[in-house]
Amino acid sequence: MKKQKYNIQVFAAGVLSLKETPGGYFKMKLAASGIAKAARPGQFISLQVNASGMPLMRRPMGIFSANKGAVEILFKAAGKGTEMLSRKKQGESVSVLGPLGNGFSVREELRHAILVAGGYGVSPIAFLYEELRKRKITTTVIIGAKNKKLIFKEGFSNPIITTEDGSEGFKGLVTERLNAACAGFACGSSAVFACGPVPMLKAAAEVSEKHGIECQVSMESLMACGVGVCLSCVCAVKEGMDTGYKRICADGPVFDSREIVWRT
Amino acid sequence: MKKQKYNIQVFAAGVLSLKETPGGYFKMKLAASGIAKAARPGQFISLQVNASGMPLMRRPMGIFSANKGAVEILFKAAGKGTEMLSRKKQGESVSVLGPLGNGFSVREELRHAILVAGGYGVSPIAFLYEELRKRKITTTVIIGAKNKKLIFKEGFSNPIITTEDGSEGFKGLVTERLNAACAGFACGSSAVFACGPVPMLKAAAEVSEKHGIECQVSMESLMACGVGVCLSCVCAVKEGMDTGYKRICADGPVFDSREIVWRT
Amino acid sequence: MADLKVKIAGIKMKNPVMLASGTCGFGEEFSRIFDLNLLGGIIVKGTTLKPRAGNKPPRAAETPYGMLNSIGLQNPGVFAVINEKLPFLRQFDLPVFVNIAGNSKEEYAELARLLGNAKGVSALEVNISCPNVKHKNSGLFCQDLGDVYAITRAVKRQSRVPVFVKLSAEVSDFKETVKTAVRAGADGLSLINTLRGMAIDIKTGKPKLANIIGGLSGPAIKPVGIRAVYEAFSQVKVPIIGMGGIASAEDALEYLIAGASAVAVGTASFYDPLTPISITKGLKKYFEDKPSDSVSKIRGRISF
Amino acid sequence: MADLKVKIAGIKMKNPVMLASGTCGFGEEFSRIFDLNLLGGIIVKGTTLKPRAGNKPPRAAETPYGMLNSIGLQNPGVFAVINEKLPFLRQFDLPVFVNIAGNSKEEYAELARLLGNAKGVSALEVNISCPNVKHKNSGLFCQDLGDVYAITRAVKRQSRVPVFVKLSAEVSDFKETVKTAVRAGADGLSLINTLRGMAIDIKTGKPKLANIIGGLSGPAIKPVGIRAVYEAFSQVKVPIIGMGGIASAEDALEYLIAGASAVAVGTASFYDPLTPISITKGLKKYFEDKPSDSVSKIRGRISF
Ligand SMILES: Cc1cc2nc3c(=O)[nH]c(=O)nc-3n(C[C@H](O)[C@H](O)[C@H](O)COP(=O)(O)OP(=O)(O)OC[C@H]3O[C@@H](n4cnc5c(N)ncnc54)[C@H](O)[C@@H]3O)c2cc1C
Ligand SMILES: Cc1cc2nc3c(=O)[nH]c(=O)nc-3n(C[C@H](O)[C@H](O)[C@H](O)COP(=O)(O)OP(=O)(O)OC[C@H]3O[C@@H](n4cnc5c(N)ncnc54)[C@H](O)[C@@H]3O)c2cc1C
Ligand SMILES: Cc1cc2nc3c(=O)[nH]c(=O)nc-3n(C[C@H](O)[C@H](O)[C@H](O)COP(=O)(O)O)c2cc1C
Ligand SMILES: Cc1cc2nc3c(=O)[nH]c(=O)nc-3n(C[C@H](O)[C@H](O)[C@H](O)COP(=O)(O)O)c2cc1C
Ligand code: FES
Ligand code: FES
Repeated sequence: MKKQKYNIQVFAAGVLSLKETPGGYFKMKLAASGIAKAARPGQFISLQVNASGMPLMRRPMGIFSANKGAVEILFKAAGKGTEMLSRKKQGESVSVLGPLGNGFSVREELRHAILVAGGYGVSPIAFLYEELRKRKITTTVIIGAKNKKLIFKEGFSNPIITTEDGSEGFKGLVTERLNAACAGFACGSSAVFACGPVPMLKAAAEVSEKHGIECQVSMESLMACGVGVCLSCVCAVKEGMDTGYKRICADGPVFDSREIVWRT
Repeated sequence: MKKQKYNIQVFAAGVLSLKETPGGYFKMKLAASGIAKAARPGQFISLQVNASGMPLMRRPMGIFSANKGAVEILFKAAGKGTEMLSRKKQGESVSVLGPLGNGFSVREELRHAILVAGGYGVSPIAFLYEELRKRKITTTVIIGAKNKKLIFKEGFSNPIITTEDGSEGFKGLVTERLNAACAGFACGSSAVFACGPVPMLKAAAEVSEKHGIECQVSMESLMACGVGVCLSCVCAVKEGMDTGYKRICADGPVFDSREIVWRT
Repeated sequence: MADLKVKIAGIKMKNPVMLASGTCGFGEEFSRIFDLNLLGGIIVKGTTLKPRAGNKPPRAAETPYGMLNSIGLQNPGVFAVINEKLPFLRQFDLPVFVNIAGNSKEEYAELARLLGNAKGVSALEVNISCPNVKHKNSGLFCQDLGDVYAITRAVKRQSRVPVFVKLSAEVSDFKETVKTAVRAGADGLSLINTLRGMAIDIKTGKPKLANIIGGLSGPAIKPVGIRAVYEAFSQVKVPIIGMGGIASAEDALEYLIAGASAVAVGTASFYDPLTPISITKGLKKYFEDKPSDSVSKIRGRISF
Repeated sequence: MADLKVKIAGIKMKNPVMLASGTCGFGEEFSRIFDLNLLGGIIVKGTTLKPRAGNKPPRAAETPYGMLNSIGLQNPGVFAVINEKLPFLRQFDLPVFVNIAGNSKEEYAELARLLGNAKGVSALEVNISCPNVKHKNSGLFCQDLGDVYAITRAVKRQSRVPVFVKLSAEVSDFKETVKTAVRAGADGLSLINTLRGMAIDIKTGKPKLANIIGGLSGPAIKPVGIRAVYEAFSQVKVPIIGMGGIASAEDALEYLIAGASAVAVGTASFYDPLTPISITKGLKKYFEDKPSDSVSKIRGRISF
């Protein structure tokens, strides 16, 4: 019998700290040494917000940092589940499942990375940014938001900010800035890494493809299992001549943008 | 159109205090002035233990005291609902419905009352005891339990204690003590008031009936609504020649023992 | 002020929020908690020809986000309802639907004759989906298309007031069941009744209900109710009273969008008797923000 | 040490705790979380003749203590299952049940011929109760007694291994459905599949599932599953795999007492993948305290 490798863990993780951050997020630090050791940028964990089973499903959260036995997440109190999560207290515990998903893949030849983040997409992008810095890969970071209040830029040096209302940085969407960045770095040793709302990902894909730059997008969906067994989280992908479906939780969340069939 | 009287309230009541007591109970004090004013001994309130709806049903609790704007209950952490209730904190609030039920009826002619309490039945009996004292009606109080540890006797002066293992007071069930008390007070101006497990109520009924003393028993059942609309909490009663059902929540919980059809 | 008025089968209601049968008695108890005049309507407890004692207790059990009941149609019988219960309800400005249950087509017809012409009755709700009484093959009448047709027709013939047929979702061909009821003359549908379920106390090994099997209700069954209303709305034009797990204005809106003309609150009234009032408030707020919209306009308005 | 061994339709299992079809893929993913050898058995994802892409997303929605899914039987097809999936599972000491779904009797028969004789298959589970695929009258095969008989018989004729027929509780005559399956040769039953349900996002007015209607599963439906197992046990003697909302050893015991010979965990594995392991632990503990008792002895042992 083959020796199995149990590389997805599920356990009650202690809440080490929980703080509000700029941009209107909550940053939660969890004691999770196994996950912290194994986690790669672009991977995520899935949290049970309430032991009583209401809500029923776990909530997936990108990994913001993984250091010294702890994993951090950054989240918005968007609905009832994340609301409950935001009221946890230090010392309480939360059941965590992870690390999940494939994560970004950073080619050996990569020299410059253009990172595009929208909304809480900034969380996995921040983890990737740290990783790239360690590997001495230069970066251009573009962060987009509706307005100044929703911007989280902690830890990035000189990010390019775009806001829809112009209250900070450039006015407009990330597209134009990305276009400029791509024009400057259009070669085989650069790549775009994008995480954020689908319209942003789609725009990032289009711009990158136009410039012939590789683009990795981190997709999202409601997830019932998070580990690949339920097939509820799929997105449409090109499979040869056909359209097929891949699981965002297990085959993704990060995909090569050219693989995705964008729904209008 | 008839002027309606809204005499059952439902509202979020603040938890004023929550303490553990002898006997292994929790005593919770709730800010509920409307209920405190209206409540009669033997009535109960029904509490929503968790706003998330799990568990779904309210939990009925006898009223232990009703004074100066506050209502107290005395409860065992018996299952998941009462367990959750026991973890409430001062300052939190609990949705309360009440006052519910008929309560004990104390006849004008009553001179001596024999009070029989088993388990958390001691809670409404304590309220009745206070009321009787105010009305200068003398009492014999008999409290039964499995053992010493489960005895709650706070507030009663000279109660008769019986324990099944003899660890406090008389060894055995309440029956024998009740029999003695009834023998001493068998007349039209005495009555027995009993609250506790069904076998105890049944025994109290038999002893009282044997001595020709009125006996009021406080019944219990799982209650879905607590106000009389769902018909889930019924007990079998003698109706003329037939057996019918009465609602413990609305027609009771207190019944004349002679009305009850005891199930074996 | 948003206007929540609706008219179903010719019956005018102040708002679409009703109380479901068997979960509000005959209105007396809730009249001690809130003003019944605030309701859109009330559907009273299942009424039979003779008084019924109902099933043995225990009659209810808590289940995951739901409950089982096996009341067994305890009610004082049609004459007591007419003489004692309806006069009380006539004090209110409130459409009264009387839920009727029989053991045969003839009993349903007789109930319809008596109640469908009684003072203070706005409509009949024909309960052919009660899991708590034994019918011929221990099933539900609504599980047999022939019975659906025959009973609906018999009731319709006798009743002066509109007839709503109450169905269960536990049938092999739900769309056909719905069409059969309407073909037989139903003026409206009430969807859904409880699902048959059971729970066992593993400590004692005993069923939690003395009757063994009971009806499952509460939030747990909402998706089944929404589906039933949606499917019925796709088949027939009559008004539908949606019910099953409604506990909030959002739930009520979900039913209306699925195709309900009005909604009824059941189990949620047990844990919060003010549920119907807060739903009405919530609906008011919802429509205040959308002055050109209304309860009847959003009926069945699903975007695909 | 309490012994949890069971034998159903001749298949020996270490314990009665299985994984339900469609909620564990073909075992690969969970093998990264726990040792599959700890399971009583695994029922793999519904397998069709040709590969199926499945339904459009969104395919799942959260409901009150339950969930809806409309996966639509996405699977790589029978040949990939035989060539790629079964070899993986053969590494474990684990009975493998293959769930099969077809569009016609002939397809079921062909699947049974291919899988019912394939290496590493312990039994077939015949899914005639999937709410996520369109059958002739957009209903479920199990809603037609003729189909129940014909498909079961066709599968049975082709399969070398025992055949479990998987039914839904959404039928007009459940007892008759059960008896029909057994009369046609079913060696066992799997009860229950999901209930058809629906949810609407009231903000957008859109159904939460692209497929509009999906299957309801999770704790919410447990009482319906318990009832179905109880009713089936009262009618037929074949083993029953009970499922629907099982999340704890207590739930598993409730199913066993109702009449199940084994149980399968579905939705609960999503929010806690270790559920089957903790259920087995819980059962061990339960039977340790009762050495003379066993899983097979408590089957159907209801006290009335
Ligand atoms: C791989 C992945 C990584 C994610 N990382 C982060 C993160 O780092 N920070 C963060 O704040 N959020 C993240 N999310 C989104 C987060 O999971 C959802 O916001 C959360 O589940 C909403 O739960 P709720 O109970 O608060 O909202 P609900 O009340 O359930 O719904 C609020 C809104 O969120 C949507 N939603 C519900 N469940 C999910 C879900 N599982 N996935 C996506 N959307 C959902 C609903 O459709 C609705 O529009 C991530 C999602 C995925 C799939
Ligand atoms: C009129 C009335 C007055 C009561 N007064 C008190 C009191 O003053 N103090 C006190 O501690 N308890 C009192 N009870 C009992 C109390 O309501 C139950 O112990 C409580 O509901 C159990 O809830 P749980 O979630 O903790 O238990 P569960 O986990 O639900 O069950 C534990 C046990 O309690 C039983 N039970 C569950 N619900 C009820 C219910 N509604 N009524 C009775 N038994 C139930 C179950 O059958 C089970 O055996 C009273 C009950 C009634 C009907
Ligand atoms: C305790 C109880 C009693 C009921 N009695 C009846 C009845 O007499 N007649 C009837 O048609 N439906 C009856 N029902 C079903 C409800 O009217 C309603 O259809 C069902 O409970 C679903 O709604 P809910 O989930 O909001 O409770 C009863 C339900 C409950 C919970
Ligand atoms: C996401 C999902 C996919 C499912 N796929 C299948 C399937 O392919 N074949 C099948 O027979 N049942 C399928 N089912 C039904 C389950 O096997 C099970 O019968 C049902 O979910 C009830 O159990 P539960 O409440 O424990 O989930 C699926 C259920 C879910 C939730
Ligand atoms: S969430 Fe289950 S497969 Fe992705
Ligand atoms: S609990 Fe509903 S009638 Fe008593």
